[in-house]
Amino acid sequence: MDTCIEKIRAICADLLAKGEVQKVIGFAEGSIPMASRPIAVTSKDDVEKLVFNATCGLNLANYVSDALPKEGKIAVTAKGCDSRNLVTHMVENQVSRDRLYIIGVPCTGMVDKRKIAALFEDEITDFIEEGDTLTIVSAQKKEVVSKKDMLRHNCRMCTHRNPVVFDVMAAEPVAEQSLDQPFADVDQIAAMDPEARWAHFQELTKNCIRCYACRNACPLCYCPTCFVDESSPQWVGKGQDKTDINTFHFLRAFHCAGRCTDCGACVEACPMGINVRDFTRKLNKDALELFGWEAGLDMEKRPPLDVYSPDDPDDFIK
Amino acid sequence: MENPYVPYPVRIDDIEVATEDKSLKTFTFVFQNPEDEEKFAYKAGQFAELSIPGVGEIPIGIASSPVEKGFVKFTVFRTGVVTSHLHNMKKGDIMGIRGPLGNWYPWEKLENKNVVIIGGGFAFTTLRSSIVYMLDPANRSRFKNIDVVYGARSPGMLLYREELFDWEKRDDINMHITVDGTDDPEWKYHKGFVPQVVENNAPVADEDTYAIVCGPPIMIKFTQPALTKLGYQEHQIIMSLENRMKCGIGMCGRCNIGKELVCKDGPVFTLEQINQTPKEY
Amino acid sequence: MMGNLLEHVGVERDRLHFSWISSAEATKFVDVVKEISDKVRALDTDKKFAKEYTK
Amino acid sequence: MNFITIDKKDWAGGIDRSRKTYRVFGPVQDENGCQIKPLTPDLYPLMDAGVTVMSPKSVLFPQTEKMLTATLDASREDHHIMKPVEKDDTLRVVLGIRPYDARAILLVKLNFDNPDYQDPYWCDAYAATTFVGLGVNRPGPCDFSTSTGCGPFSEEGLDVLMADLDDRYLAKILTEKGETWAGACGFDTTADAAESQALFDILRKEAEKNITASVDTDQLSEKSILDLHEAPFWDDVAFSCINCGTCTYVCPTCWCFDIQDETKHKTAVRFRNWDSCMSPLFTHHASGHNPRESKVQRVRQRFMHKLKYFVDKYDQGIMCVGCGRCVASCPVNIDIREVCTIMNNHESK
Repeated sequence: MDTCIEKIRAICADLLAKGEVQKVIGFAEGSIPMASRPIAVTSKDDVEKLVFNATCGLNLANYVSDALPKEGKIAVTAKGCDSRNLVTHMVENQVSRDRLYIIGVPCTGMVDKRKIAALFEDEITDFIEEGDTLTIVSAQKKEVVSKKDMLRHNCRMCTHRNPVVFDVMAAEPVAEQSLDQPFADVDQIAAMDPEARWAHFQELTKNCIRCYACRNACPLCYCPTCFVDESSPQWVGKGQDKTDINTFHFLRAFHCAGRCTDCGACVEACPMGINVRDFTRKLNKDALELFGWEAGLDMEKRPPLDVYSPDDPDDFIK
Repeated sequence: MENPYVPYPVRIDDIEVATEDKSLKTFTFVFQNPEDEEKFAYKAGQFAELSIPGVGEIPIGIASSPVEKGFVKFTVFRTGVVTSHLHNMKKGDIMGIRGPLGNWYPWEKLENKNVVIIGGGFAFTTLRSSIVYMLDPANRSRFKNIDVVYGARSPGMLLYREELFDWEKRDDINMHITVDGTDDPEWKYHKGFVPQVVENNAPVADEDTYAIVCGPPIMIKFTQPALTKLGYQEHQIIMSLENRMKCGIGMCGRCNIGKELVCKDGPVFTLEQINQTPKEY
Repeated sequence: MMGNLLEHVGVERDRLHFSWISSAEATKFVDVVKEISDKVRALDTDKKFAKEYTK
Repeated sequence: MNFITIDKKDWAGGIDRSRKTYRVFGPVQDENGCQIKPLTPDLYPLMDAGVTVMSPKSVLFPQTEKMLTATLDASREDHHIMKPVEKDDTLRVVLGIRPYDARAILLVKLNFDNPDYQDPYWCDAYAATTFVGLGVNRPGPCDFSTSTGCGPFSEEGLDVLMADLDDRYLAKILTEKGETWAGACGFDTTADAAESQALFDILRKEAEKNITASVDTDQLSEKSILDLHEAPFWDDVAFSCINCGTCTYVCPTCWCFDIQDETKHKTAVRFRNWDSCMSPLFTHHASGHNPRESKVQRVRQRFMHKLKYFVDKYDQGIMCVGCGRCVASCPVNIDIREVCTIMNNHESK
């Protein structure tokens, strides 16, 4: 993956020099180990700032609408999941295809930063990625691990590593994974009895501080006023009562039903390490089983809960 | 330790519809405990939090005047959750008020000065408080000329109409009442926007003249050049700002303009002060 | 999907009900409301979404 | 100032003795990282834990705190009259607080305890709390506390400062509160003052050497508010921001809050929650107008407050203690050290 950055930079420099796009949205090096930062590059002289590595776990589709100038195009680097969210954006009329220049980046997955941090008792001082080899250093020790073993759960479960829409590819496509049990995590929760399931989700969200990083990192959450911020009527209390935290997580997840690409940005962003994907994964499984639907693969179709079809399952209506 | 978040219990003594479109009502409150009224000693220009248990609080300028005893008055525009609830309350209902909060118009500095009061629409509440205060027999001699320019969309949208017309008849205050327009043939005051009326009727400034300006942003924007033309310096223009507030005592952090907190360091600022701070209001 | 998600997080499925009822189907409406009330009553008071602060 | 040594074998027993008079708070580990929490009788503080994700500010300033209640039952004499809730102001002690977090509490005190108003909830909690700090022998890469007027062995705001000497703690008793706490634990083995102080100085110097990050703040007070406010760099600073509240919630010095009312049956409750200047709702007027409508304005507010308005208002340095929590937790890696440097070096044109 590190080799494609030279190609990304060359493409961007060329686009900016020719004035084909006004800016490029990509990732820049972070200021601390294992961090990266979304950035908008507007001059060809700044393309050296762009990086692409296994820490670029946020979803850049989230930045596209706000960054779009009044006229002209912008370029965006897109992993498989970013590209699927760009499709969702286009299908939902948030941005039109002709305003975007999509630089497709085949992806072999992003690392689980918490899993890596858990290898150490003290703080990480250096993180080096070379191919599949990660070298991680702290004051106390050095660990050399395989990136494959450190991938985020959603990346391990990913079956769309290559961008589904692009103007140019920054590298040859990578092999897609096929999974025997794509929803083992959901099934595991489903196998519990109801009280245990309830307890699981209570435990899951118990440290939530309602910073809304999960919501704000999500490219699907673009409502001008979110339901949690409405004051008349006020749908949900603003305190730390479990009821309000539950309501927030439940409804946030449901608003992603049939739209979620499982990009993992929500979990990546959460400062408290909450796997909020436990909610959305169930919806993704149902979308696939009930509607044969995976989000962000088809530029012509709206998400299943947006449209009516006579074939829609209706056995829940009595 | 005094708990500054605990409101004084009050009873709604009277509710008056203040404007023809019913969007404003004037509430008269009487303190449940007479000693609370003494604690609530205020000056014209200050505000208070009207506090409805289970609904919330809303910061409102005090419309009654320190010289009026036995009650406090607030004129409230119906706009959000709390004000809508308040508009549906009845005489005799119990609620709370918390204050007085913020600073006031600089009465010490205004002594022996000419005072020009300029107001628009429903931002006339603390200006009413100020006028009643200055016209009080005990105070009138402390100020030189008093001019008032007050405008609203139509005659029915003017607040405190009867008082306005009474003041108009007095010779110790120059009233310049105006409306944006009216088809009432009986209307005997000005027609036109406040900035124009200011330019044509407000006194030219000498160093002993101060203007107090309260109104919607658009009025303030166009009144400033009119005052400048008349010779008012930035430090002679006094304004009252509004921002979203919660605590009212400078702690919750949201109402700042630069390093100043509108709730505690304000709401009253001179234009000179405002021009030194980011315009985040 | 809403019902499935509720069930997945451990809320009883019978608390959520969907029906098509035309404005002309008064008796169906009554039956459905009865059915729902009975089912919810059987589940007892919901404690999962009861607030603690206002205790 | 006197020094005592505490053999680590006696540590748990001392804590247990203090539980009779103190509610004990300290760092505990769970699967989501380390937090300062109330310690139930079976729990002991994890003294060698890393930086807690959240700061200990919640010990004095809970994220949600009940303030007032009233009954809405009109048959009751006192209906619709709001009264303060009963609070638990029994003594509490925070063990293992980091020195910069203690300084943060003093900065927050400037807001909650000022000549005009005292916030009774915060002030009473503060009065009831003893802060037992532990010097940080190995500061992490995000720590820049030596640039912010404290450092890994700073004593400001602490009642006791301890140093970890492998088999024992060396504790410097700084206040009467600290002495009372040591008494309640039964820690009474005095150590030689001069020797102990020398040891503290060595440890401090060693620890400070490990802090590699630094920022300059010397020019901030000289700048004009308007120049910084209008400066051209804010768009770039704010680009990656997703406007979540993480930075403000993990920050030990962020004190802003919201006040909310709720009712259940006939009871009304007024409580406060942490609020964040990152949220558009923070400044949204009921009229719909919002003075800080855009993300850039809100990001600018956060940094201007911490690094300029506060500096000018209180003359106590910046409103940041260099703990690095926001740097570590920010989902998009906005780094206050970089922003501070940009502001400090800004020349108006």
